[in-house]
Amino acid sequence: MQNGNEMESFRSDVKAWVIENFPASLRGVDLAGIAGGESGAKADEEVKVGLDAWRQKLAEKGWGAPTWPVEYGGAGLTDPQADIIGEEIHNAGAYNPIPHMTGMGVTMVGPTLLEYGTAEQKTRHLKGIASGEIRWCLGLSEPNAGSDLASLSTKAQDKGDYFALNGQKVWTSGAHISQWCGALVRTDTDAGKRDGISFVMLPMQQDGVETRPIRLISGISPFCETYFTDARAEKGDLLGNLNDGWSVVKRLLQHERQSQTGGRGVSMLDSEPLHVKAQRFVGTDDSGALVDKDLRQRLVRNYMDGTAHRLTAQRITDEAAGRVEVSAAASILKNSNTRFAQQKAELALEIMGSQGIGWSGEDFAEEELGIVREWLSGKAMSIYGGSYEVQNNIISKNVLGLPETTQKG
Amino acid sequence: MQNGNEMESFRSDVKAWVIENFPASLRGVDLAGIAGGESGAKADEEVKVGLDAWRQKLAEKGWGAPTWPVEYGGAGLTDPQADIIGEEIHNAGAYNPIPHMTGMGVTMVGPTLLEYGTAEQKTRHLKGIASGEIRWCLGLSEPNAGSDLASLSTKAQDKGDYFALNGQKVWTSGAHISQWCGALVRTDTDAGKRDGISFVMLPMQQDGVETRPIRLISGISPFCETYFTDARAEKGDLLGNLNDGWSVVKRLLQHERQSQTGGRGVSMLDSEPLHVKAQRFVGTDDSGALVDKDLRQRLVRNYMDGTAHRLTAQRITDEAAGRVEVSAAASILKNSNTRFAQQKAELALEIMGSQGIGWSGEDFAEEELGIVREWLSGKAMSIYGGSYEVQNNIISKNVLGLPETTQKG
Amino acid sequence: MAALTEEQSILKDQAASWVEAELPVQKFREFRNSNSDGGFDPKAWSAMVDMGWTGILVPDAYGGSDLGYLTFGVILEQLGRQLCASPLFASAYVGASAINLGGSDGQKQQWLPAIVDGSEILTLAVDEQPRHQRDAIACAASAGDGGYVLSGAKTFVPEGMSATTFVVAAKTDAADIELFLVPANTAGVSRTGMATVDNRDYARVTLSDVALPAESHLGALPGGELHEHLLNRACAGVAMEMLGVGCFSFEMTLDYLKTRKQFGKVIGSFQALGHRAAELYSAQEMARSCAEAGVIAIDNDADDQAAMSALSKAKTGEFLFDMSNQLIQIHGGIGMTDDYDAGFYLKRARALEALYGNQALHRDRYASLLGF
Amino acid sequence: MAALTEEQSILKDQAASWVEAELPVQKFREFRNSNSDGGFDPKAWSAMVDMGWTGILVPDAYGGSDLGYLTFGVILEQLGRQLCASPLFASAYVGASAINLGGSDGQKQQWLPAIVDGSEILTLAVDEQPRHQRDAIACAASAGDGGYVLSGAKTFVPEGMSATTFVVAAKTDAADIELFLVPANTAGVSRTGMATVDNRDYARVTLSDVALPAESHLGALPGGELHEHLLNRACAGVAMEMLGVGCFSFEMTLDYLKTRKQFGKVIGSFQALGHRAAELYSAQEMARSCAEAGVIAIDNDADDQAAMSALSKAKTGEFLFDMSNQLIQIHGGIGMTDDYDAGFYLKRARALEALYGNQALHRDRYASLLGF
Repeated sequence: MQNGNEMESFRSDVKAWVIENFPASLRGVDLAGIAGGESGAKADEEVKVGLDAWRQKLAEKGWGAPTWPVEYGGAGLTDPQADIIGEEIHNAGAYNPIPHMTGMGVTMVGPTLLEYGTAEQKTRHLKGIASGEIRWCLGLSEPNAGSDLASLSTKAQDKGDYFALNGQKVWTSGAHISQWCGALVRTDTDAGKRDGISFVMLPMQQDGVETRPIRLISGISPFCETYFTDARAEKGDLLGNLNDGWSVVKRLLQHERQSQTGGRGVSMLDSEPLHVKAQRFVGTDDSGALVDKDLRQRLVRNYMDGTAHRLTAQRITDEAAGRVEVSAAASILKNSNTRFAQQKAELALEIMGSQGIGWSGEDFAEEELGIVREWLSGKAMSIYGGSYEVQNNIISKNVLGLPETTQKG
Repeated sequence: MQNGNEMESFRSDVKAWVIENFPASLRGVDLAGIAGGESGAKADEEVKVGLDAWRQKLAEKGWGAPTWPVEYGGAGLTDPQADIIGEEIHNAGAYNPIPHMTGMGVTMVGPTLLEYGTAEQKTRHLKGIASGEIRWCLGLSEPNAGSDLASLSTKAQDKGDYFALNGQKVWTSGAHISQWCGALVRTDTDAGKRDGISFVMLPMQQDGVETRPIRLISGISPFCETYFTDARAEKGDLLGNLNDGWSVVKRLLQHERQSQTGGRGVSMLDSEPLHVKAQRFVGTDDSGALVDKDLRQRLVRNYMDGTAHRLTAQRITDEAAGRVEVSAAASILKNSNTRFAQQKAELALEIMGSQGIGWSGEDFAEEELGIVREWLSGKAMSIYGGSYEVQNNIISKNVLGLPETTQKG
Repeated sequence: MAALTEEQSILKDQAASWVEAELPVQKFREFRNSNSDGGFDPKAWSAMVDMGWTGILVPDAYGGSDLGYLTFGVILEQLGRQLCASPLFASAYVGASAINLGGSDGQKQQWLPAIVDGSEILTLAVDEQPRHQRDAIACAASAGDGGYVLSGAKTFVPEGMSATTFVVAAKTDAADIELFLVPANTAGVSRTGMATVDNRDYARVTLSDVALPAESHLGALPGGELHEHLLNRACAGVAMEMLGVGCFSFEMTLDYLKTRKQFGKVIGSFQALGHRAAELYSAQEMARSCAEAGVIAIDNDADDQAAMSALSKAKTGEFLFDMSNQLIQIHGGIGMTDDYDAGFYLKRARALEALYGNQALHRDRYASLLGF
Repeated sequence: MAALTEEQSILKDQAASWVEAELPVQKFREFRNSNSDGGFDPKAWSAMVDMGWTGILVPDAYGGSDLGYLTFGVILEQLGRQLCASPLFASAYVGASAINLGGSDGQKQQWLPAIVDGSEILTLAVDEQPRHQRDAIACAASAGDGGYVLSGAKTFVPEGMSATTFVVAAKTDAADIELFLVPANTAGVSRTGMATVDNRDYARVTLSDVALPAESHLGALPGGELHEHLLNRACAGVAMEMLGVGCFSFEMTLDYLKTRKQFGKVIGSFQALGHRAAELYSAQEMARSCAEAGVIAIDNDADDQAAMSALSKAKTGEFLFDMSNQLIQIHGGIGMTDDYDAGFYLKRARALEALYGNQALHRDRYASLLGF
């Protein structure tokens, strides 16, 4: 790690660059929604032009994926330096759209490619991700698989140069707007459940691929059902060894868990601290305390849970010795973050009273409607990316060394 | 069921009788402690004489076990009538010592004898219980058995007229002061775990029986380790069929669960409602509400839990159709009562602040020390008589029809 | 559940089978998909009238059956199970209660038969803020011209677009809360629909110098007392509906636990889920006891009916909150999709939680009523 | 745990192995069985002095090592693991903090070396009621005769029978809270021991017209500020001890889950218990972060040190409450017996919970400090 002075000077350079380069036209715009390809997000021409210019500037610096090697479109920086970039972009009221613009690219596919990919694969795929130009989705879950990922049945048949894929995936995030897909497929039907699986990459714009958005309870459709009918994946786009896809996907899911352990995103829930919202909706007594003491008590518990989570995430990062292995820590942090965030959304709803059951129309502020939608979307946090229960299994078995669940009891 | 008028006239008869017969010398005395044989309970001569006279009067009416047949020392009354007797004794500030004086006799052994016993066994054993003269203990659990009762290893060898018992029991409540014991023993070592078990009754005052009180965290010793060394149980005291003891004990445990679903007992925790204690220790604001709002919120939740439990117990009794089978309801009620009562004890402790960590001495009122001891003893509620976890297994399997726990997940 | 008389049992069974056959949640989905602004199916509503449900709280003399609150509650529970949308609760439960408690003989004669035959749809207009507070009434009723003039605004009025007459809580010149019957077509009354997560009919209602005759005032009880009694009844009724929403959610979840397989086993065989189901079942049984105790206390005119009403709303709220979250969690991905019904139950759960005061409000009330 | 310097790490490892070897919980049991009225093992105490623990918060100039609060906290955590009884916390942590914060150069010169060499045992005497409330001080300090006269009574004074000098919080004539150093042998001071569940040394202390010289007053900071700062430090220290109690309870439980068999399997293989262990482990990690953040905030003289102190006491309290109950529950019958150590941990847990304010008090403080 660099020493303090170097880091401070790095920080001030970053800060200056961001202030100089972030286009004024993008200030205050919900870039997360636009970059994420959300159906509701609107962008006028000026914003589109500004966003593309800003993306290019970031890409030139390698700041779409700052820790990746320069040769693959990154900036070859350390994790603390990457954190500083994130913080200074945030502090300047700016936003780095690249991770969002690439779907699963920056957070999951890229790191896994760096580890498992051949030099040729890295050269071919990573730059498009780091620059924010290529959006990736992942075809992992299948109907009737859920948490039991390994029971998948999508088949990839060896056709010489390429594999022909047939089967159905669900919960493919952003499949309808992605250019590439990383898919877990069965390449040996005779092998055991976790053997005989491979990980292939394939372009989405081809005849054999069809996507159908799934409408969620929140009213949005970020996920698709994806159908493969003789879809073509080149042999050169097999990631990792044939029939060793389970190792690849395990690593991929670790990256997913890490990316879900509480990173900051733009959220309507954060547009105003809960206690300020409560002061507005509920009112305060002479001492300045909320009049609804029952709510206040649950609010302070939630604040404490949030702080405990953040402190723990920070502590685990700080622990040089790494006593708790990364994946284990990630399971704890995913659950603590999920609990905190879901509780927070419920509290926001409660604070707003009937205003918290608004769905549309002028009776409800945009922020209020956003919170309701986020409350609903957020129920998925404890389901996707390793459910709450699966994380507890992992902690129980991998961290605590307890045996697998047995009969009876 | 009798009609309302008959019941009211029965009630006023009971009331008059109790007021006339309850000795003045017993008023305000902790009869539960004395009747239960608690080591700390003291009784002077006058109390002893009064208690014995009162016991005899109750026994003559058959009110030690009012629902048992008259020929076995009961009064042949209905459950509602028995409830009325209990209520009127309570309302008069009196106390029925007989159930406590018989250890497990009235609540568990008697009802099981009525169901499984031969006429000869009933005649021989029940009157001594109903009159409060014979105290019973139960030898069920063993070291290394715990919730897994059926893995017991105490052996009963067939010696012609009698069985010779060898082995060790634990958690035998009041074994050191009991005259009789009902013991679960292995009579066929080749049979399956739950087969080859029998239920025998044996006198405790014999050479082959040794008891050693277990000191608990609360400082009291209501339980013993009980050692059998060629202890003698007559063949005529085999309850139920040979090797069919598991049926007997299952029924016995149902009676136990029912007796633990929230019956009133004398408790220091009840000497003052929690909110009154809180008003005394914590203080109130101008509106009369407790100043510690966080405590108040948890107090009201506990009150609501207690009321919900009582309403549910009542509702299940009222349900003529008995939609929920008795044993299932008992599992729910045992857990709800346990949760409520343990929470209540914790709240009492919290309310008292450091006064709630008193152990002895003049710095602490008798009531305060009693609450601390009850808080500690009460931790057993979720362990004995079918642990919290075992009750949840029963609900999950027997009530909800979910399959037994399986591998993985 | 609570012991019912034969008559009550028959009504309950009739309601259960009718709701399942005629108004299953699928109907609610069709209704939602039609993009209608709240409201209800007029055919279903007239069937309810025909079955006599609108008269359950109405004395025989006015054309009802006077079967009481437990009976009505049992019907609300059945409706809750399938998320039925109808003005039954607003009009025949809350509205009829208002007239019963606060109406003169003449007012009863005028309104009760019309509630029973469905020609009038009443609803209580009380809230002016998004968070329910019983006494936070700014709507003003000034005496004048042998009658009253009402001015103010109400929000989240249930069945507000369907109602023919509002029961409006307003403050008099003497700062007392009094209730007034305000026909929706009175000059100065306007309303707009509100689009909520649970697709029920809610409205904002504005009252601008609405002139009312003297007989619009419900004066048989002092207004504050009437207001309290009415809201206690309303809460106990909502609790019964919430019970139905929660019980059906539990049953959906239990079914799923028994049929959904993961890792080669039905997921209900995983002990952590089995125990969770056991806890939810226990909570359901406690909630049922409290909900039923709420309506029974009203039927018995019990001394503690205010506390029991608070208990019923708070404890069913607690159960339904946990149950609706576990409904989604245990169903996993499928529970997140709009094609599955789970989301409807979650949304309805939160809407009912907010109606007439949430858990926190009722815990506070309960403690205050018990004196601490 | 938090990143430690090399010196801190060495001290921590030394403390861990010394406590396990020299003061395991078995020693606490022997001490309890000896029926001694609180107090401590003088040999163990002088070993702590020799290891330099009494000087961790004391500047070099006064004979200490000035290693700070995190370092001291790490030692308290180790002591907490084995329920060690000693005046280390009362004297060398709270007492030394009082002198550091509120003492003049002369007072520092007089008291700090004596704390370091163990010849003086200080303790804070603040509570007058069984429930801790920072400002509920009735003990009066009247100015007079070039000094002060103190009158009042203190209760639950930790290490109150062993202390040689009390740091007494009293209200001046101007109703300010100020702290005074009161040697236990001053005329008018009397004390009696209190027998508590956790067999620690607590005392009631009575002050009857205790005449003190002017230099008994700790005046380097305004008294109210000193009082606040001192109690914030005390809470963060207790949190570290509670962390140790909780972590050892967790480890005992985890061992039991791995070795105890029921139904032919180790009980840790039952998923409901495996998940419970996972939840407790997560809670332990959160508690550790909060406890360490409390002492680190003091070392950094952070702006939010008051809030972090409240957080540390509240969150370790929450973990320890659940953990101590599960310690008994998961051990089952054996956990209920006095022969097993689990009960000691449960009892100590509740004693520490009450000390310097329980979870509720610190949640309230936290919310107030955050402005709501």
